[in-house]
Amino acid sequence: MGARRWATGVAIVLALVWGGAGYLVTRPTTFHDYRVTAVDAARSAYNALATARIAGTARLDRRVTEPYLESVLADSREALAGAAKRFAGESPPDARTAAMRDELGPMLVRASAALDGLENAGDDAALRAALGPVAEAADEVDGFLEAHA
Amino acid sequence: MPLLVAFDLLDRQIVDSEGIPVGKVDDVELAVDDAGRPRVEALLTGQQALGARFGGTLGRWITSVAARLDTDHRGPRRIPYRLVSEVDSAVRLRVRRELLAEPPLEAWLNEHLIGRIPGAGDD
Amino acid sequence: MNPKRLLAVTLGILTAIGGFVDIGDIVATSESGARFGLAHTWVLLVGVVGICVYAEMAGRVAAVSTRPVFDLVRERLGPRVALVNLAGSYLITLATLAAEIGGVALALQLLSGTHYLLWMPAVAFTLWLALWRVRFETLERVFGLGGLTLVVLVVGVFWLSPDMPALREQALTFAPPAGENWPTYSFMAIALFASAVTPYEVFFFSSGGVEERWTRKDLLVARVNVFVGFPLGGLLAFGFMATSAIVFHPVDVEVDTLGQAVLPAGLAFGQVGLGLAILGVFAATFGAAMETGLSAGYTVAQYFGWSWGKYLRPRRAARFHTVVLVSILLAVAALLTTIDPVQLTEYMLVFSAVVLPLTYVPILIVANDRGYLGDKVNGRLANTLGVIYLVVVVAAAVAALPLIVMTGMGG
Amino acid sequence: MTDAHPRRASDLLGRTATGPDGEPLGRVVDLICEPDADGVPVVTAALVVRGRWGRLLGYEREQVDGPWLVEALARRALRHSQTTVPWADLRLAGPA
Repeated sequence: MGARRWATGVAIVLALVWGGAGYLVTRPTTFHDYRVTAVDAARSAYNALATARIAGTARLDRRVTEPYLESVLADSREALAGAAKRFAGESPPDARTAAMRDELGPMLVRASAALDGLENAGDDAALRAALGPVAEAADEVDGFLEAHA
Repeated sequence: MPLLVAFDLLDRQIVDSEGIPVGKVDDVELAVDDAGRPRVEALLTGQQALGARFGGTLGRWITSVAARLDTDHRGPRRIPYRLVSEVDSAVRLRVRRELLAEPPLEAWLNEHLIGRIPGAGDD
Repeated sequence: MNPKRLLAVTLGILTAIGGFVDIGDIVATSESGARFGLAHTWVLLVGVVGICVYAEMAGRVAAVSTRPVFDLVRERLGPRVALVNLAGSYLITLATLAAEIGGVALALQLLSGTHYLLWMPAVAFTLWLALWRVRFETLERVFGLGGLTLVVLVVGVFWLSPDMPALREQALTFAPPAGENWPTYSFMAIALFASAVTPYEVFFFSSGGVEERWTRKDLLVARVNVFVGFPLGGLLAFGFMATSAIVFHPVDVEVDTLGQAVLPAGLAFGQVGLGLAILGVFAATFGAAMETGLSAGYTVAQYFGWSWGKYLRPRRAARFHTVVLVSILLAVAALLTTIDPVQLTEYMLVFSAVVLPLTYVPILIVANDRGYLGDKVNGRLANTLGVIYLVVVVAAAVAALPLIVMTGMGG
Repeated sequence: MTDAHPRRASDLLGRTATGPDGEPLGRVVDLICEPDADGVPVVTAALVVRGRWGRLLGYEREQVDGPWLVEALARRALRHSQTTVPWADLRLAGPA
């Protein structure tokens, strides 16, 4: 008898958890959800860009090595790509969030291009030139964070 | 000072005369003396004895895995109590562990895995 | 003490490295510095004192009675409860081992530019070979002392010309800075504390004492190991926290990679400093990998009473060496799923809730048992601190669970 | 003694001890031995404890004291319900 009662209890809990999880997964995105996703993506992008900028500048001063810079830039690229993917996976539920998407989406594209430039820079002159767009992209995303976080 | 079977013996480490681990006291074998009182006959060690103490599904599983390696069906390893020289923070034996039966798992691993890797016998 | 005795403190240093500057801690402490400035400094201090209290007891028991910690766990708690502890400790240790193998490979990637997954098989094999062939004292000295090069980050604090009054103020703050929330601050505090007092440290330290054949005469050596090793470990961790607080906190950049964590060394001392820091990370993570790999073997062997230890030929401790080998293989298998190993160690916090009390209670009880320690039982100070930390550990462990849910692992 | 030939200590430990009239006294948690003429330990009595928590943690011995809090908790759980039953008087109920 005890065992049966236990089994029933466990089954009910499992059903509730399952149902709750199902609801959370399928319920429509709200303004709040979208804002959280967007701010998270922007923060990841900012971290990646700012780190790349510090490391790139340090490379110009010969404070870090080439393999080190490559590794850090690879990390930054991965973080940025992950953020962009999460952001693109959520669709805006209303006009306010649509505006948010139109603001941040292009920023992430520019950020990606700026990191590309840094990764492809062959010499110091190119590196110095590539740092400009990275700094701009970082400031731009920072501005987005100021406005929405 | 009296000896407590569960506290002083069970789950205590058995070491040989050189201080090298031989096994845990996984159970204690008792024999009834002339006056009808049980006395400590031997220490049982190894996963067969441990599994039997656990009981339940887990215990049966531990025992059956251990028994599969025990191809001669000798049962748990048995260390006669007369080999014990002292019981303190460990149960100390008078003899070196080479004089006791080799644990089946150790023997199997030495034959099939560890003993085959170069350097296994080096200091 | 003669020079040989001086080298004998490397066991304490190596043990402390596994608790304070293993790969998970390097990233977590740097992240804390970047997000909260020096506002978690007190956690490091509380952690250092806590692990000192219990490692001292474990070392004393090991020296006087030659019984390592997991031996006592089974003896005092019985086979069933000890098995729960064994399962939890093994999972924590294995996850950390996987993370460390990944961490060594990451350090090699920073040095060479070759992707870390390519380094991993070589790292795992070298680790196994070291644990199979090399003498315990040699391993301990090479990697314990090698890890000390991380001191470059501590020195770097002064080279980065920081705003000292601001740092001092942060260090004396016991709250999250503006813009951060309490749950995340508390979660990270608990994570840092739990990893400072992580159970494999006492398993490794006490077993290491037995490996080194400590006797009653070595009580002083055991104590010096504890009181030099763990504060040094805490200091190295502080180096990561402080340099990240100086470099990343002012510009609001979060730290979540090893590359970021060592960047301040480059900014302070250039390529040489960066190289030293990466070398230190390499030695520390490799040392922590040895610590966790051996601990996995120690705990399982001591639970079952098997012969164990590097002082025996592998043939005479075949079961112990098999557990070490299998653990390394399991760790590599876990890494090959491309799971984030550092993230994995954070999830292990859940198991600490069970494992920490089940490890520290038996140590505390046996340290009061004259049957084991004779006149070397705990004094009033060790007992008072021991009980206080037991309460802290349990409280932290209980608080960890809701915080994990609230913050999504410190997010 | 209902079980004349216990083979292993685990056959006795954990079983319920009863008084002369069959009333339960508690669970057997340890066996007390004295050495015989040859120095072999012979079981002279059983340690019986009421309640669920049967692990003694060592506090039943004289050699452990402190820390105060842990000891107080352990003793609270055990001591006041701990009895020693001489082997000759020990009656066990239930299956092994």
